[in-house]
Amino acid sequence: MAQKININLQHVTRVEGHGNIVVNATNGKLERCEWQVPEAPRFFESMVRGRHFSEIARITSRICGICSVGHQLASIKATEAALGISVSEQTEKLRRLLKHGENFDSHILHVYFLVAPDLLGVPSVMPLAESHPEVVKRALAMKGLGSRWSSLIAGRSTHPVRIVPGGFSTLITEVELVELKQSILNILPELEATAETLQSVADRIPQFERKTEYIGLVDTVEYGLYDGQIGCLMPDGQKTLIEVEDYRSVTNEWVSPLSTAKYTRHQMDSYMVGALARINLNFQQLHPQARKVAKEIGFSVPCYNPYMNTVAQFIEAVHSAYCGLELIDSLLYSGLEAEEPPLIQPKAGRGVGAVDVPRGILFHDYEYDDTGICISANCIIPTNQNHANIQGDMDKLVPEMLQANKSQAEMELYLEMLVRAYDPCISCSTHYLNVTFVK
Amino acid sequence: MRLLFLQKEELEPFVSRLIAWQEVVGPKAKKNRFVFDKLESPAELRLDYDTTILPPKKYFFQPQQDLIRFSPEGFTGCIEPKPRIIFGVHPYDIKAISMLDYLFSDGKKDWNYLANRQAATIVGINVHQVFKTAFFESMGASIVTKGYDLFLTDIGEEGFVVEVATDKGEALLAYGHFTQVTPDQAQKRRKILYGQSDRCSQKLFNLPEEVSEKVALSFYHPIWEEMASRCFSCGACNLVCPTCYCFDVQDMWNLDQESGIRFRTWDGCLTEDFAKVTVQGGTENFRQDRSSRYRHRIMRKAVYLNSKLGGPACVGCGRCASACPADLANPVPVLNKIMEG
Amino acid sequence: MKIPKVAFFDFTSCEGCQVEIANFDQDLLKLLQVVEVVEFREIMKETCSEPLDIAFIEGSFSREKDRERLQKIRQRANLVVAYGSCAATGGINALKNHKPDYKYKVEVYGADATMPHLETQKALPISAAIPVDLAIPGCPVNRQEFVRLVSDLLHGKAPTIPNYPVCMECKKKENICRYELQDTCLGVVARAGCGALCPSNGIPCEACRGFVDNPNLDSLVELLIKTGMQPAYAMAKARMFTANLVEE
Amino acid sequence: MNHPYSYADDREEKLITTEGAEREEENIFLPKPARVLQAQPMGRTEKYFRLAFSDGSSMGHQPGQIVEASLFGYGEIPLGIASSPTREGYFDLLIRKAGRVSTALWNLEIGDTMYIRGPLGKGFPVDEFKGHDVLIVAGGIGLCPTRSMIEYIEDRREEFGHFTLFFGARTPKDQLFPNDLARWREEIDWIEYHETVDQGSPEWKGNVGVITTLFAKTSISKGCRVIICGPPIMYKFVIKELKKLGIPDAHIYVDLERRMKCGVGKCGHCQINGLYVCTDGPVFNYARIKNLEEAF
Ligand SMILES: Cc1cc2nc3c(=O)[nH]c(=O)nc-3n(C[C@H](O)[C@H](O)[C@H](O)COP(=O)(O)OP(=O)(O)OC[C@H]3O[C@@H](n4cnc5c(N)ncnc54)[C@H](O)[C@@H]3O)c2cc1C
Ligand code: SF4
Ligand code: SF4
Ligand code: SF4
Repeated sequence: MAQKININLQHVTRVEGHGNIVVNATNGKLERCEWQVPEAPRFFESMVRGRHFSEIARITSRICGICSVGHQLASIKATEAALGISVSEQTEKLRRLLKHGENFDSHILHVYFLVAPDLLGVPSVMPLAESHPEVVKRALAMKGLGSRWSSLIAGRSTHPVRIVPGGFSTLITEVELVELKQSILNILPELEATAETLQSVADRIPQFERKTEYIGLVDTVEYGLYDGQIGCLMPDGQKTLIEVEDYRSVTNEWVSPLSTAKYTRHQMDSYMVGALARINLNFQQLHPQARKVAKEIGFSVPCYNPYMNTVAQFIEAVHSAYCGLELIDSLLYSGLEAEEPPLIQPKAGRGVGAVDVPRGILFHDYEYDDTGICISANCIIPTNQNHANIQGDMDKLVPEMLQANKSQAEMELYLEMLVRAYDPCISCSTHYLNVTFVK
Repeated sequence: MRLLFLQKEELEPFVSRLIAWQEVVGPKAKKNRFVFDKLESPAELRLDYDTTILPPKKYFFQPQQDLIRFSPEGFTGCIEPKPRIIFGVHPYDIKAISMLDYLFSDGKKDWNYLANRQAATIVGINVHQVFKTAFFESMGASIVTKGYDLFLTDIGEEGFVVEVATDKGEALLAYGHFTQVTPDQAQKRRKILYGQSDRCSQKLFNLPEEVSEKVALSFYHPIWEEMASRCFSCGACNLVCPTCYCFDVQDMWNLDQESGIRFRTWDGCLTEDFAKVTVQGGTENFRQDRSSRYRHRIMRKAVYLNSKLGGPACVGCGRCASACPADLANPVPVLNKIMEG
Repeated sequence: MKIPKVAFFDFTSCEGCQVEIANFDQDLLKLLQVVEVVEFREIMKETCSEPLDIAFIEGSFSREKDRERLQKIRQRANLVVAYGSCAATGGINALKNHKPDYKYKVEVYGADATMPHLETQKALPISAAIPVDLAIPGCPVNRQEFVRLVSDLLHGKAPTIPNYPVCMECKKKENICRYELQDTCLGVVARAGCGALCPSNGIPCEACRGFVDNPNLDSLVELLIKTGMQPAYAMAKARMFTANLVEE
Repeated sequence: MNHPYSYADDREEKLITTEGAEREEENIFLPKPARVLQAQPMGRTEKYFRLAFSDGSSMGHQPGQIVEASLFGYGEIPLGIASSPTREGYFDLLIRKAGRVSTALWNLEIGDTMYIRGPLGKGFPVDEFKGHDVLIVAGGIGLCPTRSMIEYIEDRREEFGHFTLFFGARTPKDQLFPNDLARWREEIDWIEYHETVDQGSPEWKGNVGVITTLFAKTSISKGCRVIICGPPIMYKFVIKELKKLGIPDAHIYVDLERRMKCGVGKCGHCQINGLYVCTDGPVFNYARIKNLEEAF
């Protein structure tokens, strides 16, 4: 069938930041297929230069308002590594608890506000308030818990204020921990209901597979989120572990004239980071309740369908809720010590911090002079690492769809859903170039 | 005067029973400072405190206090006093509370303050440790003879001599085990309360009346400009002062955009817009310069309110001196300098 | 009151202010009863071309090519509200402004810095491109304040943003002053309205809401030096969120 | 050193016990609803309102007293009462659109409700004016509080001597109370009226110039009692003229304007040195405040 496809989706909606999809095809022949990122460049690495170590996390937090907890944690860990600061077990536990809070919060935001409308066949959550009020109420209740969770520990969920090198500037109280625990317990039925909803719409998730490399943190303590080594999983199941300090050997950034973003590649042309990568890498470390939910929904690893990232996110949300409960119990059991962050003597040094934020592995790397002033910085954001993979998926998906004689509308929807599945956080734009496109 | 005795080890059970009965607030440690806060257990009470960051006025004249709640159906006032025992108030703060009592009942009575004040029972305590910038001795605020319901004097290992001043104070006695006071204990009390007159590190070299007279004439003294050039107009000195009571009134709608509140919040005469009015075609600020605002505060403490209060509106707690980030709110060096010149 | 149509737009920013709006929890439903959201790219696919009662704009104006989009929004909207510090003052994005253009490019892109498509201009407030009816500072915006100011707008009352320093709110919260703890703090010059969130949580204020009308910056520098800060750094300290407001 | 002050000694009884209901009755922040009977724009940014308390009570004020007027959600502002207590069953206000609250009040129409606290403050001490010639110097919006006195004099004409009124506006368009002005211009038997504008217009046939130029148009007796009300800069010049005429300071009354938040002497905003404009004023005897540095 002769067909002319001309897709030009400017500023894809329901994603964080701005991205465009451009596809041209005539008579089933693909002429152009691009994932473009026209976000304005922001230059964070330059902005932190010349600033004091106590300010760095507060500046780099502003890279992204959605995963600002993760940015601050990665940033603080890098600074601590550079200045040789170690933190107490309690601080580490609280940070892990906080990390679960962010993971839960962000995944709920993505699953309910950004992806659910596609699965329920509406343009956004707004009409859902009429057609599916119970779903919206549930979404808001869960989102509410997510932001309260981080706020209780870190003072605020967007650009937290209590995370400082060496610990917390103000500690959550035991009373608040109990309150948090109760709130999580209250939300468990909502998670179950979400699992059911997800199961009922599972057939609307497109079937598409592309084998790629998966990269994420692999931790000995728990499912890789807060800490660990860089794990790289090849489609053949071969898994390598690389030290965080050597992150550059993994990310290998390069500038593509095709896109405004810096691309990354490791062992293959592209790799994927995020929930699907983590779950492929660490499935066995998931909380048993999360594995149970995975089984119920029919999710199993290895999974090569990028659309399933959303499902992986939901499974992680369940994981974080249960791990959160366990961490709270363990903190309450040992009792909260009234700790003050240590007084820090600046010294010259360099440090790297990695955290697996909701959208994938994140690296912050700083060098300080002996007065504690930052002299160089590098931040590699998950979404950057996914751009090449999104392009790779599109390159395989579009011809397949052309082959299957999909209509332009269907193609548009599937392409948008593909981008959304990655939950790209385009505003994390430290590395963006500003390319003028040839029309 | 009715005096009783409370043994040291009887303090905790006394406070415990009070807590079980009513809300009790008292000085608690906050890092290296102290604050009046709700006591959960008597162990939190720190009667050896030097001073608190905010004075107890916050319980009567809250930092933010609703005045009116309105809705399409109508409006109601919000005088909602809550019974409360304020345990461990220093003499200078007691004196300051008496001043506010007077100022809020002078002319038209402000029941939004007075009702809270009436609902409170005040238990005084002598000053253990003198705050680093305090000068209450110079302000005649080291001794109070009224303004409290009970007054405890810590006479050392033995315990406290307790003065019962009012019926409200009397009502507390049922919650503790009090004994008769011995002449020896009463004598110790006198010594501690009246016998110590040189504990503050800061002093005014003149009597407040003399200060008031001379400062009143120093409107154009160069010191105002000198001090105020570094002032941030941050109002911290106003807010921490136990005798400052200026406020702003604002209205706000609730989420439904129909109902809402009219409330008052603490304001400070050092802030830039305090005396600013909107006039035809713009604004006019009656105290435009930092120095005029700085002067206004010191004058208000040392001069302006004297006729109403019968003395200066400063009790020498020293809070402003320590709260000022630029280290220039302390009235003592300013007043002394004016007196010298 | 007729239910106003509102839309959200974003420019150079972290989108944290939008997230703060999503964090209203159940109150969001109450808000949706008093305003109709017709466009919000981050969470909605719907777009509309009708006139708007209020356009909320997040993010800085940092590329000339965004001007046209902004002008279009201005044409459609009865009121334009720049919300969040990026939109209100340029915010954190402006931290690059005082660095020579070539310098930040080289720092981030190394050898690629000469590529022609690296054009960006200074990060400026939205008001540098189009007239703005209200600018709400905050990084991110304070939800309560946001609602309050917008509620004033809806009632035709000019919104009030405090013109006193954060210290006022900090004292009301009975915090120990950072300076008493041998730390530094910009609360003395920063515009209040946040409820002194940072000092209340044990960290210094960084003036994310910008300054009061007449900040005593000379006194600030003197004070910072007194705390032991290097003079050069003391001068730069106040520039974190307010680079567009502090002269070189 | 024992404390030398007696501040609380005789004043402590003021803190009497009053229970809930009474307190609510005495709640100084609770306004009373008043209905708008007439509303008429005047000048360029002003609007005239005639109001009556919804409960039928009367204002019971002195000329020169003020009210706090509000609309819930918008806030509250001080306004001079523009009508005389001798005219019962209503009271008049004139509102200039200046900011948040005044604009919201300005928008009210007949039948709407305004919320009023008052009367507040001290008005003109009418008894001290009785039996004397009276001069009122009103600039711009300063005409509204003095209008209460003008009406009072009209209604009790026999109690006062010769009555002169100077009114200055920026331009002819800024003149207020056009009906009153028309009457005053014509009915010269009880009022000697002089007017001026800072800037004339082609239609304007009257005097052009600052308000002090009106002094040349008439003679003012030495025993005259004077009221001045207008923008801050006006006071200095008018007082200078009065000095030239040999009028003692104690016979001059000024009506002052300051920021106000409570109107009952608590909030501190209107303080001039030791005085509160809202309770000690807004009308002050010039002799009493002329040495207060912050008054002018
Ligand atoms: C004694 C007295 C009598 C007055 N009589 C009249 C009158 O008869 N008619 C009239 O139109 N205006 C009168 N005014 C001025 C009127 O009060 C102000 O125009 C009004 O307060 C401006 O408030 P706003 O909310 O509209 O302005 P905004 O600029 O929004 O002011 C915010 C708040 O600041 C305070 N404020 C600002 N300007 C003034 C001011 N000039 N005076 C007092 N408080 C102020 C108020 O509390 C006000 O609510 C009088 C003022 C005083 C002090
Ligand atoms: S002026 Fe200063 S010393 Fe005096 S009472 Fe107020 S805070 Fe205390
Ligand atoms: S505390 Fe100090 S800096 Fe702040 S207003 Fe008072 S005098 Fe000025
Ligand atoms: S901590 Fe900062 S905001 Fe608070 S009083 Fe001190 S300087 Fe002001």
